[in-house]
Amino acid sequence: MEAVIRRAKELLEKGEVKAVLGYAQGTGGVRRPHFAKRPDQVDKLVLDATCAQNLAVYATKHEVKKLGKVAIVALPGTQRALIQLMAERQIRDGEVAILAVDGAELKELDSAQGLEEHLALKTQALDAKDKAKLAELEAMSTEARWAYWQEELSRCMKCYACRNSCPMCYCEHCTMDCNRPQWVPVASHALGNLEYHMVRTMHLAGRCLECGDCGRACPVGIPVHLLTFSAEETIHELFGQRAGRKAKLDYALSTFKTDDKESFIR
Amino acid sequence: MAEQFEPKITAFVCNWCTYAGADLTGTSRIKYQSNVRVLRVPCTGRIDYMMVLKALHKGADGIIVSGCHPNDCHYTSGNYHARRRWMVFKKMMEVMGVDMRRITFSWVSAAEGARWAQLVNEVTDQVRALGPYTAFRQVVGAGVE
Amino acid sequence: MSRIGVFTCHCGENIGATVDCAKVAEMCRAIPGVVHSVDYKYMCSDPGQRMMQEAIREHQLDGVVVAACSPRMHEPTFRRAVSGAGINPYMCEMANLREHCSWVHEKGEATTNKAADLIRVLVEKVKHNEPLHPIKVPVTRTAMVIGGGVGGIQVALDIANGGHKVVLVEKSPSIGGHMSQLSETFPTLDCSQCILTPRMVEAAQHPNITLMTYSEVEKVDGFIGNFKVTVRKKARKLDEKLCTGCGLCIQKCPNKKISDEFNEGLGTRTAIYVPFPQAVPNKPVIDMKNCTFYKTGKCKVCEKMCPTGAIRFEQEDELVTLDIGAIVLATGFKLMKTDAFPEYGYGKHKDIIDGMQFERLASASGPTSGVMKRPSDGKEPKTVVFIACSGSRDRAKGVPYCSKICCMYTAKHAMLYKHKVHSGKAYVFYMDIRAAGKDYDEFVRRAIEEDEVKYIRGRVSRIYEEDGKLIVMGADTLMGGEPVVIKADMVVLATAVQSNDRSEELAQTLHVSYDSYGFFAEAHPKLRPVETNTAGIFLAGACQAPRDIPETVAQASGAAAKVVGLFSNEELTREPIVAVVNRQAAPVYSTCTGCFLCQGACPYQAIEQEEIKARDGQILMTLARINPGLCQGCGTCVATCRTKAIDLQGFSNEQLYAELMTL
Amino acid sequence: MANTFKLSQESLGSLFAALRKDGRRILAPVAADGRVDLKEVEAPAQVAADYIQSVLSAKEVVFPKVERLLSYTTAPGKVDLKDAEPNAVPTVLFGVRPCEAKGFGALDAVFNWDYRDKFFNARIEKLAVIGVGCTKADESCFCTSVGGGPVDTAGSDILLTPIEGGYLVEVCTEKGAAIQALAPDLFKPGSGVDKAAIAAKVAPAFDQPALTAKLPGLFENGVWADQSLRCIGCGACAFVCPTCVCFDIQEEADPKKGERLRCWDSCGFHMFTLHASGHNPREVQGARWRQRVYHKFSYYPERYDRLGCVGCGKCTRACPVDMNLKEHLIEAAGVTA
Repeated sequence: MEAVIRRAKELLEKGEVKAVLGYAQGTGGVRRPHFAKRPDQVDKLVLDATCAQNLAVYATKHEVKKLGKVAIVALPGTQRALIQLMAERQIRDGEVAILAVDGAELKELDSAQGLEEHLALKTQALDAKDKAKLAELEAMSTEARWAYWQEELSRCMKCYACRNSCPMCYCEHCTMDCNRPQWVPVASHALGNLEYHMVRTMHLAGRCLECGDCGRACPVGIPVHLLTFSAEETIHELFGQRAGRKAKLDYALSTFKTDDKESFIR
Repeated sequence: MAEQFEPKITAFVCNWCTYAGADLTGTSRIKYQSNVRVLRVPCTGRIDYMMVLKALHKGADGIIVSGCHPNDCHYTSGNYHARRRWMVFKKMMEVMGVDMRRITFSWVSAAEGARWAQLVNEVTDQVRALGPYTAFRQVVGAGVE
Repeated sequence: MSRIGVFTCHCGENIGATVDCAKVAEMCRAIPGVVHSVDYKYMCSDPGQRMMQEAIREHQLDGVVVAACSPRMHEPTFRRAVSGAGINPYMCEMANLREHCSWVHEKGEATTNKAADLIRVLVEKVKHNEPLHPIKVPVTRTAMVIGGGVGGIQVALDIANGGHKVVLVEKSPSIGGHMSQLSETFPTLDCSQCILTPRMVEAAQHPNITLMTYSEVEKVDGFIGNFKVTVRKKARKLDEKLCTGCGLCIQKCPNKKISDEFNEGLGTRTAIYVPFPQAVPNKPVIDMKNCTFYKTGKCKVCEKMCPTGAIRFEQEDELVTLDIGAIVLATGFKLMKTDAFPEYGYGKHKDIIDGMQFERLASASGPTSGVMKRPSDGKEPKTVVFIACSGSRDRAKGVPYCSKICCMYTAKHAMLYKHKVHSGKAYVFYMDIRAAGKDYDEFVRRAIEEDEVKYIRGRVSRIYEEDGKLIVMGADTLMGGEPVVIKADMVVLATAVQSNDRSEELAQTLHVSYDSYGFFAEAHPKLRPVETNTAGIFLAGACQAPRDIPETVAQASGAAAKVVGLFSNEELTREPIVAVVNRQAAPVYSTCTGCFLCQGACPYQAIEQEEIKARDGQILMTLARINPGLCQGCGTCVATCRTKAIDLQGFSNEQLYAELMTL
Repeated sequence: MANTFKLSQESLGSLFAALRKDGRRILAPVAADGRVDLKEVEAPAQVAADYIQSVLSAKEVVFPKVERLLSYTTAPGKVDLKDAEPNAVPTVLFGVRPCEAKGFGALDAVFNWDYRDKFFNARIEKLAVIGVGCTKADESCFCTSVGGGPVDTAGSDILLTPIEGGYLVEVCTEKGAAIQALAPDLFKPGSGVDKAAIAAKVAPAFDQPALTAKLPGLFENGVWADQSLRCIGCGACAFVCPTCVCFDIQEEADPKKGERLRCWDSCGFHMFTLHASGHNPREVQGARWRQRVYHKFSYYPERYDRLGCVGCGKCTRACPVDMNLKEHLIEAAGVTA
């Protein structure tokens, strides 16, 4: 924590970055993203177990890009997002300074290569609670799963908090906003919600960093992260690939192997 | 006697293998049930999963997605890409609780006229036995005041 | 509002007997946007087509659905017909009432309804059709052939004789390739050099052929008809124009003990050298790694000796960029080395050699002038064991495929040996004899029957040295696996044919696919064997898979025919069924995010980067662009694109959505 | 017209029964899965006892997230158009907070401004609000800064204020009186309760009239861009807001039929003001955030002579990145133009 603050101050004082993006104390004890643009704004930075948001979501924002080089306090999910964004050419190698935080360890990285090497040392596992919930869903009958998601999604109002909180949902014109043709209905009715979440899942399959921010962002508590987690795990099981690991694009759905194994195609 | 339920089957097929195979079914005068409506695309690689979702939206009780056997793609690898996409799509649909007995993926080559007829008949019979896909149909129109 | 005409064909009884065509025509009149709907006995007949054309004019139709047979049958016919009446051919779609309806269903209301459904779907599609125009791509009528072996030479000559310019690029100092190393060739036993050398000279002298030896392809941009190829001309350290090829420099070079690549390490050469006497061009190169001057800064004997002052120690590699319309890959193969065989001593026994080394031993121009001498002590080998399938068809060696040429050349080797050492004994260990080819099996029979080569069906498990002999431990599977031990003087391994060094790298440079063994992949294994899936790049010879000379030459002529065909027009015309990335007015530009996830999905490397620049030249964004010259229209990228930035003409999102909404 | 009574906790059940007997559904805050949502209830026991705010506002009752305006079918040569009739169910909204109750007024201002919206009016006419005053508040609340209060009666047909063993009842409107008339015996005379003592303490945070007065001068101020730097541009704030009223009209059709739908929309979305030309007058999130604040605190007062914010703090609680409206308004109020 102290190390992060010290370094953040230094970076700002030396003018190496225009802002440091980290976490600060928010309303009622929650943690919020915090942009420190001046050394005196650094003191607000907080780093503890309640910090969770994936800050990489800001790396592609026009408003943030305009600031110039930004240093980002990067928890593991943010690290994975940043490397994936580089692989998908949304940020340039070296465009952001990365203050990689893993537990008590702080490591400063400024290249995709360095980030890749750093990530190669890390393992990635789903939260036990999410794992259990996925297993529970898997154990349900098809009808029960359908009923479960219909019930959950009935609360969805397409506020797009899940989409906008996701660092990989950087598309300026989301497919939801593409209207020639309007594949997915705009309206937040049952079909619109179902198709939206199906498409969101498919779009993140092979690109989901399993940070869980989409689920955290949902104001009405729909566990939408389970959908993308399941898709990402499927990709890993089937093809051995994982998003957020490689500086060079390694997207499971734009490659193939001639011996990809399935058992359902007749 | 109650009228027999006639399922609505939508098929997405590639131009070079399955469509040509279905042409051969015709040229060979092999009969099959008439429930299926075929949509032709150049390659299975072109088949966006949105198309499958829209077919369900429009009340399809069963869906066939079919193209060239692996290694036979007219475009060399469109079907390989499609296969991966289907593998992930299928899992996503299962997680969502969609009844995947209603969606059949297959490879039918331009030489397999008889196989096309057999496939259509099998799918039609299976889906007829399952009955209308009410679970999905109920979603359409729901949530509007 | 669209003005669509629907023309329902009876196809005689073919449709008419099962589908109530008149009723279908009537049902179609009720579809919004359909202003004209008729049925007719034979729509594809002249009167049928004329009727359609008249209707188009009379009703000012802007779209047509022909409900008849399969579009795979008559789509071109009807598209031509509608364009004859002044509307764009791509405004015509066909509903398949015959193959997909009348021929496969029983007569009845359901079948008639299905026919109407099929038409309805396509009427909605046509409403979203857009006029499309054939894509014209200009063609630079100069070909590049990469690889100057027999395949490359043949391609170059065929194209050049077809009247087009060819640049023949060879990485080594001379053209000729492996064939120039061979002694005699199966199944005729004619001298390899004797048949090849005239071809080499012909290529060198052909007015349409430019030779670029000692050169390598560095970079390839562009697409069919319009490649920009950058070639690195490696420095020969010699002014080729001044050099007369007199050879004085070679004679006087003090550094004579360099292992000779052309002789597969069985002979030596100097630091300034030509690979072999018949080399084309007959101009030496300085081997910088071994040249005394480059090592010590002193010597320059060659420079002093050269009568024309052609030596250029300061010469550097040169990069040349060429405009090329088509490329033929003929980069050949390499043989697996003997050191890949632990069971045969890791290549440490000098008298265990590979097939190419045997060629050099047997060659009149080789290090022994064609006299059979074994490498270790120069003695005549009395017993020679040939082992076929050394490495080939062996998963453990990573080569599950058959190397194809070894059965034949092993028979040839055994035969040549017997011809040179009449009293000698030749044994061949083999797995199967694969001698399919004109006069091939007869050739093998001759080796066995006339030259008394002993063929043993079985594998050799181990070879070791004992008292100056190589003990070959084998088994004869035709004798129930009985052990066979042969004390040999020399062993020749018919090692596996492998893809050439750096073939993957070259494939990546050219954006062509390759298999897991590094062989270049053909566009279609049966129907497009000399094309790659990158339009405008073709294949000849063993760079695609193991091949012998006649096959290589045949494929070379095939590839040349493809190139000449491509060059027969100034422009290339392609069907406009291609993908496009949407473009919009500033500041939106496109829904493309520039993630380039689509790039990997394209089987044709047709997706390029395009920089969107502001007026001041600042790059605003880098977006995807589909090269219409390369795109084949499969649409895989379309389904991959998250923001629907890519669409496929002729099968667009709007069209397919409209079709689906009709169901 | 506030008439004051007392209602015991026990008799609340009877009131529910009476309302249901009268053919009204009762919607009330219900706690489940760590959230409080408005749901239909039958008995007071189902109602969340101790909560500050539900996640969503009650506006959905009168302004559903997706609402059919018309539908049509096509036949050869003709289109059969059908106006949708709102399915307005007599409803009692029980237990909502005074801030939320007040929110209906802000909706009414828009839906009955220059045009009487058939759908909204059909629903609100059949709606009665029984608010329950707040005895607790949190950091996000700022009703007292926007002219409201934890036990404010505005917007409620009946306002209940919790007291020992039951509620202080204020019957505020004729609709409230009608409810009272359904079970008059339950309403016992009562008065003399010090509401202020019971009410949650929500200290005024900023001077709203002063803020409203200075906003026009702050339009180009950098404060909006600064505050919104962490905004991710989702619509959570707008969708949970009791007063956000923006909607989008969508047509869903196939060749045979179609319908026109009214759907919630949000000025926070970048597509909201995107022109067909590609030009976007609110190109950056700062402009969109400013719009949100101005609409509520400048344009609303200017056009409807009331505020477009009730200080409920739902937006703050729903925001994935903790955009705290109160905090931001305090900051804006403190900015020197």
